[in-house]
Amino acid sequence: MQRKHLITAAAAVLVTAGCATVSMVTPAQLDEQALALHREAFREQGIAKLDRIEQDLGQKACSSPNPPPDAVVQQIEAQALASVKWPTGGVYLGDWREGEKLAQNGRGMTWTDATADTKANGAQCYNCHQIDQKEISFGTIGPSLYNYGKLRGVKDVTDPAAAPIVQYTWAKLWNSKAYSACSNMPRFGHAKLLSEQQIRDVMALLLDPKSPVNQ
Amino acid sequence: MMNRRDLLSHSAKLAALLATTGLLPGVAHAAYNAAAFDAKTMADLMKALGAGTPTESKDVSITAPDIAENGAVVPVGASTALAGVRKLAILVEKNPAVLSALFEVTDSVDANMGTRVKMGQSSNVYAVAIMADGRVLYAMKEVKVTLGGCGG
Amino acid sequence: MKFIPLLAATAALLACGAVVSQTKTASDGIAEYRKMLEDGNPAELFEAKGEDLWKTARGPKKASLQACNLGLGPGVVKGAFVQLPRWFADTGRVQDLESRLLTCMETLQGFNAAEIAKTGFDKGEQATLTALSAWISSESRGMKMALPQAHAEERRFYELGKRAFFFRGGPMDFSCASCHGEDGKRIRLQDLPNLTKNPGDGLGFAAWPAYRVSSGEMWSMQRRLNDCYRQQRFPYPGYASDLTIALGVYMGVNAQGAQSIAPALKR
Amino acid sequence: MADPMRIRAQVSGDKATVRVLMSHEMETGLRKDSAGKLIPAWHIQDVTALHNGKVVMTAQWGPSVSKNPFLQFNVRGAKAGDKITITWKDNKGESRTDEATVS
Repeated sequence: MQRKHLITAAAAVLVTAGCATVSMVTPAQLDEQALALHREAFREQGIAKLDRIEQDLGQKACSSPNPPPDAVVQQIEAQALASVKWPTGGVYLGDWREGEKLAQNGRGMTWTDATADTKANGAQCYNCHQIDQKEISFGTIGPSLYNYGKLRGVKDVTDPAAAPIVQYTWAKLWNSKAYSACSNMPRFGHAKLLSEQQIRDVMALLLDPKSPVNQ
Repeated sequence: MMNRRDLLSHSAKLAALLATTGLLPGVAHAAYNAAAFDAKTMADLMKALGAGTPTESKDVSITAPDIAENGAVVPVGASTALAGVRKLAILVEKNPAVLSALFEVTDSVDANMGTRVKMGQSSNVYAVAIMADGRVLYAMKEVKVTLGGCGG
Repeated sequence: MKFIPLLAATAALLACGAVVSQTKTASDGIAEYRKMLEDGNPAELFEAKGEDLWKTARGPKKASLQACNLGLGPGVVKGAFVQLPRWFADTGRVQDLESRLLTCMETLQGFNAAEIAKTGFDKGEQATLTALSAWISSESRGMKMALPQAHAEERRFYELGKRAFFFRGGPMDFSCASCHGEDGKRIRLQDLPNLTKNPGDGLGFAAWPAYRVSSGEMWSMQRRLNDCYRQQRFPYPGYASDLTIALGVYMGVNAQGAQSIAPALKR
Repeated sequence: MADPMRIRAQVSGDKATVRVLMSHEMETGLRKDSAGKLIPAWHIQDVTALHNGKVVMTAQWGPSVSKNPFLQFNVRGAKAGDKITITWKDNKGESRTDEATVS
């Protein structure tokens, strides 16, 4: 604990100078100090390198209890939508059984995980969403996805009438920020958390009329 | 509740006593029944215990939650108001070995034992009472084990 | 791609499917399970160990921690926990319980605090810190969180902690607020306290340290924060780093008035 | 040496409720360490309870009893001031005995 931080030292000077209050430190200065605190606190461990605390536009803009200005929101959403990689050969759906396994799996990308390969990752869906009604242990940070395809009238995913919802769902999974700049949901495709095939499998869980989600 | 310091010093004396005698005072302990703890089914277990066929009984109670937030710690109790109980056992059907705990009861305690067990998955849990007259009675309850937390 | 915004709106309208009534039953079941475990929290085993460690002469200087000042004067343990983190004049720092214990272990007992901070959880003197925090927190059980905010540094740390709480990063864009920024949310079946305000008695900051049923381990607040950052997919936060202390100030001050039940029993 | 148990023995009516917490890993023998090697089983096998020196209950436990085990039972006829003694022994031959006074 011998480490004396520059900022702490600077603040100590303010204190000894007397009549120090937080109001003397401007919000902008506090922002800078908080960033410095992050850089000072973290060290890399396993696959979790220090670049993980370097924020991109959206992460930075959404790091406050208040939403970013409209112009920034639009910029983030436009960038996110442009980043979406559409599925090779136009094949949107995989196997819902694999999708269910991925939805159940909350693992991957922590410093205790051996590899950042998408094969080691789950999609963590049940952490935040209700999906198959049989699973009673589901989170509520996101909306219920039970009957996701059925509620949206998807009876045949190859039907052109279903295309808009199929494509929306793909983009939402690939980069959730395309429709909500500060969405709590990870950017599964964009951040390389899941492979194209894994996203297809999750798509099938949500949209395949045979999936238990749509019964 | 007794003072912790007293407890420590007292148990130190006790431990010293045990060390010198090499025996527990007045304990005639049955040898550990390894076969019983290896049993994969209720039938195998009864064989290992030399007990008869179990029958379900309203006179035996099992206390366990409907849902366990975590399978690592599931509170389970076995009890009966019947007289003449020799043993009470707690079983988890889908565990690698069914028997978790086996209690030898005397007339000096209630036939009412509570402990906590690990469950690998949702399963039926049994409380079994082995009676002095040879009857083997049980109660059963299903406990759902849920996945929890972030899961990473 | 023109169709997408329109569809997004439609999808958003449809997004709020009904959460079935089964949910209530499941939550009731969990509540029943927790109630059954209330009596006999293994944290007691660690409290006993911590009390012993506090009173035993240890370290290169063969001294106990009984002269350690946790903020209410040397040797005063009762009530100290609910006023931490706070500013300490002798170190010129805002310190949480574990940071302060490191200071005492170094100055009174002659341990190397930096070495202990680098040690993995549950190993060597880290196990000592866990037991100590279990006991020290138990000495304030039932008291209300009352972190001081009189010193400018305490107020500055609150502001820094608030920023840390909302800081999004990592491959999944998570911040503390992703899970603990709203009322009434759950991960799986676990209720998530809203830590941007007082979440209520014995919830959030007022529940740690706690015995973790899932791992069978006693977790201090530092360990709790460490695992939050792990699950946020962040890099590894330094033990008792100013960042983690600032988070403690933010959550502790928000929880002002909440009754502490630490050390609690958690999933 | 193993850490001490926590024993609470409280009179309720004509009996005393005994609650015990033991400090033990209760390793199942089925888990693997980070290197993929099986961690050997290590668990309490025998538990004995004495009331004023007389055996009132014995138990045998398998590895599926939870880590840091909890045990609760009622001793008939136990009064304030009586002694309750608990001993456990594990499969490595280690043991621990602690005593509490009924209150």
